[in-house]
Amino acid sequence: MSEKVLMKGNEAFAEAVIRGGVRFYFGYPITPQSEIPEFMSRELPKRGGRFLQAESELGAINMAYGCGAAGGNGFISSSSPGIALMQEGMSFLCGAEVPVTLLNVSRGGPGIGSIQPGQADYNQVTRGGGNGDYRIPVFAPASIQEAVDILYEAPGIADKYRNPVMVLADGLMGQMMEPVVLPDEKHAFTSQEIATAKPWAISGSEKGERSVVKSLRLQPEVLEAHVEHLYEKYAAMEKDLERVECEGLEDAEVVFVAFGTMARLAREAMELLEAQGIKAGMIRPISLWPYPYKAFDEISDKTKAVISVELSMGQMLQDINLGVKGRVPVKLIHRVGGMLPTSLEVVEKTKKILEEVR
Amino acid sequence: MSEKVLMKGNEAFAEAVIRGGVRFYFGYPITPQSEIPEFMSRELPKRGGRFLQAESELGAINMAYGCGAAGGNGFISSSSPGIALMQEGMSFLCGAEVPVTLLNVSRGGPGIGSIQPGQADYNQVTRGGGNGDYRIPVFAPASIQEAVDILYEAPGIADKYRNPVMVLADGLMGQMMEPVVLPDEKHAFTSQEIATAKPWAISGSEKGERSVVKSLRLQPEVLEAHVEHLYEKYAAMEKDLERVECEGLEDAEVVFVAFGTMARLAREAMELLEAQGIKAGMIRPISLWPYPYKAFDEISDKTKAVISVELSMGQMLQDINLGVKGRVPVKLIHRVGGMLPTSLEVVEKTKKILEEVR
Amino acid sequence: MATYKLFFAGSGGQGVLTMGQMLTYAAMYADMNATWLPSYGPEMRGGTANCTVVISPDKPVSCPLIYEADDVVVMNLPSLIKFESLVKPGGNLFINSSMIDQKATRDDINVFYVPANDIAMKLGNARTANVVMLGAMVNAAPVVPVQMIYKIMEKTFSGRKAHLLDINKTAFHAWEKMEK
Amino acid sequence: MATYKLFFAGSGGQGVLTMGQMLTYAAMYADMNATWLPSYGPEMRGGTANCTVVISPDKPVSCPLIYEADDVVVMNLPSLIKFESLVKPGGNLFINSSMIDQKATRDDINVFYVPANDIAMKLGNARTANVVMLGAMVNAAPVVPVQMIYKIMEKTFSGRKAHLLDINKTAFHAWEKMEK
Amino acid sequence: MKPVFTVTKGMLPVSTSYCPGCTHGVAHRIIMETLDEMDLLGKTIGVAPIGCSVVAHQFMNVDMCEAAHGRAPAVASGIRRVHPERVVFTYQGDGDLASIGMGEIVHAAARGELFSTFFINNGIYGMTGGQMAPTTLIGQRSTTSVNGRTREQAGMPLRICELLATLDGPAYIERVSLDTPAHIRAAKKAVRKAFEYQLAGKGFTFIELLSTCPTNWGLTPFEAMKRMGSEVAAYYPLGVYKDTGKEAE
Amino acid sequence: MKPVFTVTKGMLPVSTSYCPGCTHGVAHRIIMETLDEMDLLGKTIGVAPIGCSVVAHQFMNVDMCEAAHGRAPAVASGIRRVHPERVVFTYQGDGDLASIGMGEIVHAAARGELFSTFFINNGIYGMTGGQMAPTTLIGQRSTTSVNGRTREQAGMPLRICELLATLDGPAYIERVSLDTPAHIRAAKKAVRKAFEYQLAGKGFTFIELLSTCPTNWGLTPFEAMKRMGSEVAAYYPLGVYKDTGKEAE
Amino acid sequence: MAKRFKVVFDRERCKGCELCKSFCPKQIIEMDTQVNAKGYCPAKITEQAQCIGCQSCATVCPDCAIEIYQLEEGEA
Amino acid sequence: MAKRFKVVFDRERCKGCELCKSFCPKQIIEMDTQVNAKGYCPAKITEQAQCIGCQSCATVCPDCAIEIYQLEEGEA
Ligand SMILES: Cc1ncc(C[n+]2csc(CCOP(=O)(O)OP(=O)(O)O)c2C)c(N)n1
Ligand SMILES: Cc1ncc(C[n+]2csc(CCOP(=O)(O)OP(=O)(O)O)c2C)c(N)n1
Ligand code: SF4
Ligand code: SF4
Ligand code: SF4
Ligand code: SF4
Repeated sequence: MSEKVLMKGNEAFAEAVIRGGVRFYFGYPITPQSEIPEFMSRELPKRGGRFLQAESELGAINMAYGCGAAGGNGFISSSSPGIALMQEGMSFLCGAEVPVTLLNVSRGGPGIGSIQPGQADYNQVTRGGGNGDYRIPVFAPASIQEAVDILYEAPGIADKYRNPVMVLADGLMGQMMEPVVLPDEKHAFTSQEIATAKPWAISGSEKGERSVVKSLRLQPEVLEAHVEHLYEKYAAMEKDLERVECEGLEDAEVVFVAFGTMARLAREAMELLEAQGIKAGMIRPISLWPYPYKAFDEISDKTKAVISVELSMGQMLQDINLGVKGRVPVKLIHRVGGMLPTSLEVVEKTKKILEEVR
Repeated sequence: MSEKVLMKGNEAFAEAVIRGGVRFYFGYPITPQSEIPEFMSRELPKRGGRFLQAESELGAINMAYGCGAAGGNGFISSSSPGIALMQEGMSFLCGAEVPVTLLNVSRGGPGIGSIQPGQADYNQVTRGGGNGDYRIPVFAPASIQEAVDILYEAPGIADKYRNPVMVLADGLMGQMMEPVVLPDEKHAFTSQEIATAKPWAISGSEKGERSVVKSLRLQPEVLEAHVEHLYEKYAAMEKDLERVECEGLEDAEVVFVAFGTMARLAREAMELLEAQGIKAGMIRPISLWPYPYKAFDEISDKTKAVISVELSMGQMLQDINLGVKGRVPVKLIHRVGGMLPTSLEVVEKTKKILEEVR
Repeated sequence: MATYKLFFAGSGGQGVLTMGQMLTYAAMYADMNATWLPSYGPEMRGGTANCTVVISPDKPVSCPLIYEADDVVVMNLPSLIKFESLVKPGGNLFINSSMIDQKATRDDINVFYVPANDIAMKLGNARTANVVMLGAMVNAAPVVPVQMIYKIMEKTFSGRKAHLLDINKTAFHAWEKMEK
Repeated sequence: MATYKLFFAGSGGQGVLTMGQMLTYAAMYADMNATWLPSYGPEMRGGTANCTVVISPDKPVSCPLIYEADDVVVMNLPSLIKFESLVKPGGNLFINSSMIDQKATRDDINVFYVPANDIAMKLGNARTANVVMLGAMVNAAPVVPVQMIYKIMEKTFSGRKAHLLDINKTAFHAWEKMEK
Repeated sequence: MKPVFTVTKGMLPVSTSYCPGCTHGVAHRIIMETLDEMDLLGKTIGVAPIGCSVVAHQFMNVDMCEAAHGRAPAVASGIRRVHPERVVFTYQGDGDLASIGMGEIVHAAARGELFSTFFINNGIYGMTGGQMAPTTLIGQRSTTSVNGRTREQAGMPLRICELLATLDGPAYIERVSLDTPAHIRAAKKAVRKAFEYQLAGKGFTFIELLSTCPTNWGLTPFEAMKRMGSEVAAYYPLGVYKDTGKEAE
Repeated sequence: MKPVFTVTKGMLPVSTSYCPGCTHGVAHRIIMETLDEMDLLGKTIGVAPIGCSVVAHQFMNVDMCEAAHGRAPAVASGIRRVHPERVVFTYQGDGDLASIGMGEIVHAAARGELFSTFFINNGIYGMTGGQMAPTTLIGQRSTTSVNGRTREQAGMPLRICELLATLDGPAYIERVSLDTPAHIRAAKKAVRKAFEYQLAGKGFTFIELLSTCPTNWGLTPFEAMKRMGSEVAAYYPLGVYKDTGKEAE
Repeated sequence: MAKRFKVVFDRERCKGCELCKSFCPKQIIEMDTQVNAKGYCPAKITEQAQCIGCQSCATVCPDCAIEIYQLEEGEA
Repeated sequence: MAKRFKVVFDRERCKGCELCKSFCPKQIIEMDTQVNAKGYCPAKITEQAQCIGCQSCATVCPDCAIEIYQLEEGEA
């Protein structure tokens, strides 16, 4: 079962959520993740599930809402502009407390931008463009194995909190191949089992009490209480779901902060710097919300600069600054538009930054 | 001309953008701003403009994109979930550098939420849910007069930077009546004048060079350069468009931060506290992006707490913390779901907070 | 003169929002700052209607939302029950006694019982009950000059509606002229 | 053994991506860590194709993106021009001399001219040029055990494709067996 | 005493939020009566739209959810995937279905999704206060067409049954009216047939119910009924637009 | 030497990004030839979609903009408001128009918007690599229907001309094919008629051009042409679906 | 003997829309002058005996405010 | 005398799709064996004189790679 296989990111992602319990896929083609709907269209029917190509991303998120409201474990994958079209839906799912697993294999923007990899959806996924007070946990794995493990877990998290869960991968991760160990397939509820497993779901199964799934609450007192209830859940998520990997913070002269593929680039830059006698550390947020602010307390007095390495114009800087709270200068090394820095470029720019702050 | 009139917020907003040069309205009905399309459907045809009720908010933002690309001054109004549906469009407009004036008369969320007033679209309007690196200036007036003045100016700002500009009002502002002085009507370009006034626009007017409006840039180098170009504009906006009103920061024991109607509530709370011997100050961000971070440097040593007064679960706290940088405790006084605090409630909660931090 | 806060409550169709608007116009004509704020709800029809007016003679109105009012006008029973507590100590409560049988329960406020609908009926125009009430209120608490109320009446009741001007002026003064 | 970085470039249809994948599989079978990364573009058809393989025997691959490569394989002229500089000093450059007339310009690297298409043609299967090239590369730079290359070949060429196994194995060893 | 007309247990014993005389109530009742009579109340999942009937789940005694504005057909498609054995329906207004939700309804119909849609066409946006809908008649006043809708400004009103009837997915499409007791009884028959076809797996079923909005039409409930029977039905002819059951016979 | 067929100045002198044999190039050319012949190149504003032809503005020598996926009709409606005197057209693929953009095209058509839409129906998502489109034929393989589309899984393919012809807004709707020189000439006539109707203010005009995607059909360009003329045209009959000019005569 | 019916109105559910009244072929439905708790004047039947049991009122009632029973012999 | 035509191919614009060749009623279009800069084998005409000027090739060419001229008397 735990055989190691070499898989393309997108296909590994798809296989992982199926093993994690997902049986329903809704999506609309978009590069660089189209292998996912393609995989799902072949695999799900064989595995007792259903694949539905939506007429649009709006269709997809609302199909997933219906699926989730009915007690199914749904999955949606898309890429940046497609995710933008789902913002109303995400707010709706949160308000109505409907679980779904989402994957954004992000690309360049703004607008139609390009199909090259990017990380400029940071604001989009961590702050969202839906209306009202809501939160969606976001995980940004850095390897295919990590992505597989998180996607395997995600449907369970979504169910536990009755909330959407998002995984953010960049286009590189989707196209890359790495050996992965696939976990055992979890049991997925049948439509019969749903009535008992998820009594809140609209299953039309005469289970005594009628179920209603909704986000509207016209009385202010009621809506206020509901939002407070949601925020109790979010507080629990903040406690349970925060994930971060820290390395060499004790004596680092410079600390990189990076997620996804850029964390791996930064990791190589650390090695190169070390070889040149410069100690570098790293904070790798795995959960972007909840953001691991506390990790920044570990930064030592020796650190002269904290550097965000990003494929965006610095969208993560706000969170880094919230973590650093002005104690150390926060800098940015970035490329955008689908351009990718090399680890060497990061090393050179880091050295320049260190000269500036020294 | 400068006669004072008593107007309902929504109608004053509509009149102000017309006087500011807008001749094209695109929108889809939604409470609590439906008086705006209603007003526009009556007024624009009389004033040489065109009113088009869109089939949806997606239709509206894309009509406005076409209008702006063609050189027209377009205007869209909507409310929270409607704005969520426009996120892809906003990213597209920014990427393609197309001007438009937007108004969000915000309501309760998440999801369909309620139609009561709210300020929980802070993340939505300041961080957006569109993909990629882009920015939209956002102004949050606190009185109808201020809203009128900003909306009058907004089409010009949008044109100057070739970027969307957003005004955020809460439902209270839309329904409220206050005396306002309406400014003189600006000249609006005719379709003939556009070819010379906006040579970049697609006007089909044989003006020598062909125009192309687009957001796609498939070559990474080209897209990177384009994004850098956009960020030069954003840097200029950060310099030019930041607006804030500060009061009594020198010797304030507590500083309120609030925008829109909540700033007026906080202002009354200041007076009430003063009467009880507690000096309160206020930072009122008028532009939410660019956010007036520097104003927070004016906070004095005497200040024991900075308090955000918001109709959300504290969405502005992130920006306040970025301004305060850990120097003073930052607290929150809020109501949500359409519940409104009173100034007395703010006073009571402030006193409690002051006891805690003392 | 300090900020003056007023609150009008009743059911849809009783002209409650209009009362507040007339007062706001009058305040504006008198060069005062003023804000009118309705409560709005999902139900377009029936239900309750109420509005707040804040008048500030010399500086801009700070807050359009109130936690207590100098004057409260209630046009029906549910409004009395809900909003009696809003009157600040020493403030005025105007009760439409044509529609409300109950009495106020507080004794730290001034209470006026105005049979607004009955008066209006007697004047021959049932729809002026709100103006009768407004007149009673302004008479007891002269927050805006009567001339300015006239001015907004003259603007409102002009053209096709000009014939309504006199009856409204009469209604406005009906309570003050009534033997009590 | 340290991290090993390889780069394969050519045009679509030359089997460039497959070369990289076979190597990655072989590395995995040999219990090494490995990453295969293609460049992808908007144009589905024609154009260039290239991929990066990073192999790390004992610890996870840190970075799938490279700034220099130990070995570079170029299957056509544009790739030679574009990627010669990617070879790190002392590294290897494998040139498909069947398609590329030009010579390498650098002298701080080892250059191998492999007439991959010609050899494949001679073997009777033009489509094995990429395997010929891969064989040449692994022969010169034995980054993965040959047995593991066999293993992936056996998996790939099974069932309906089983008849292709032998020719591919032959192709893999063709260069090393060739008189140079 | 023999009951000849009693309130179905499909309608919860609460007062609706609809205006006096609004036929949303009639539409609700006949759908729920039908499910009750077919003994399907416990097996049914309904989807409420955004519009005055956003709160339909407060009145209809079945499992229900809300859908974002216009998206009920997508939501129902999602529900259907999870519960292939249940009865699923959507209830949508004309702003919801014919304006913002056009893409979703056309595609669900084209896919032949196995659910029933009840389309309440009252020719106006009720909940938001009487703006023009895609189905507002030419000449009809609304708050965004104060002098009456014109063809030049907004095009001709959309006839949805006719549009959907061009697709292969729907099994049954009929337009009915709620303007008289006789028409209401006919409407109920259509509702029943829709559910029967759904149970038989024939395909997508669609009933358009001409409905009133006395509040925003500015008419009394009875005047509204009369307008609906004359002016409205003249532009929106009642009848069966598609019936694969018939075709097959 | 007398030129009998020369390259229109409506096409910019660059190589297109389309695959060899893809009829996007033919569609581009006949539209631009027509505008050139009508002397409208300088007065025209075009809207490109998202799809392989997202870059149409790199090849068509008129003022142009891109539209977000599916939204070209809304964009053109906005442009039209600003420039009532210009010629406006959209160019859209079948994923763009018939899937994500269904709401926008139906509403623009229903409003009778005064622009012309050229709908390139190649029955597949070209740019993203051959996924099923709403117009993919039953039995046709695509990357999301590897064993061929089935009615059960995805419904029947959408016939857009037939759908839009039920509306009052369009003045002229025709389906043409680019499979043979004769059909291409006929297609060009239809394109011309669309622009003529637009200039005459008659209403919305819509030309569906059956087109090939040899790359994702897995056929040579010529095989693709043949399939289009037989299998594809059998399901999508060529012809005029609406012509108010004719009706009026 | 002709069938006899009893029409029962739910005063509190009725919104006084008058549709039952307008559609009653026998014109035996009237509106009460006393408002109900929600402020509406509810419908009531004036001459029960004249009811022919056509169910028009109950069929058009949007508020489930009407139930109809057939009286057995001897019942009133 | 029969009309004579000259068909001119733009080697660089041609993508070698062979449509012109397939649709030429006289079968006088062939593909070159030399690739152009983009790597395609472009079309060329083999027997110019046989061209009947039907324009089928230019009409189906998706790449604007064909122009056709009618030769005046004496031209070649
Ligand atoms: C995304 C979004 N846009 C707009 C609205 C505002 N809105 C609420 S209901 C409605 C339309 C109601 O009309 P209809 O569907 O005809 O139903 P009715 O109220 O007439 O029954 C609109 C536009 C919304 N809630 N969400
Ligand atoms: C919002 C959004 N969703 C999805 C995509 C991905 N996408 C790009 S083109 C395309 C469809 C192309 O198909 P079609 O319209 O038929 O045009 P063709 O490429 O076949 O000419 C899709 C789904 C996108 N760019 N934006
Ligand atoms: S507004 Fe119209 S549709 Fe809505 S409940 Fe009232 S009458 Fe019915
Ligand atoms: S993918 Fe298909 S539609 Fe796109 S350019 Fe190639 S052949 Fe044409
Ligand atoms: S129809 Fe129903 S709600 Fe209307 S008056 Fe009669 S009983 Fe009352
Ligand atoms: S049709 Fe055009 S592109 Fe194709 S081979 Fe002939 S000349 Fe070349």
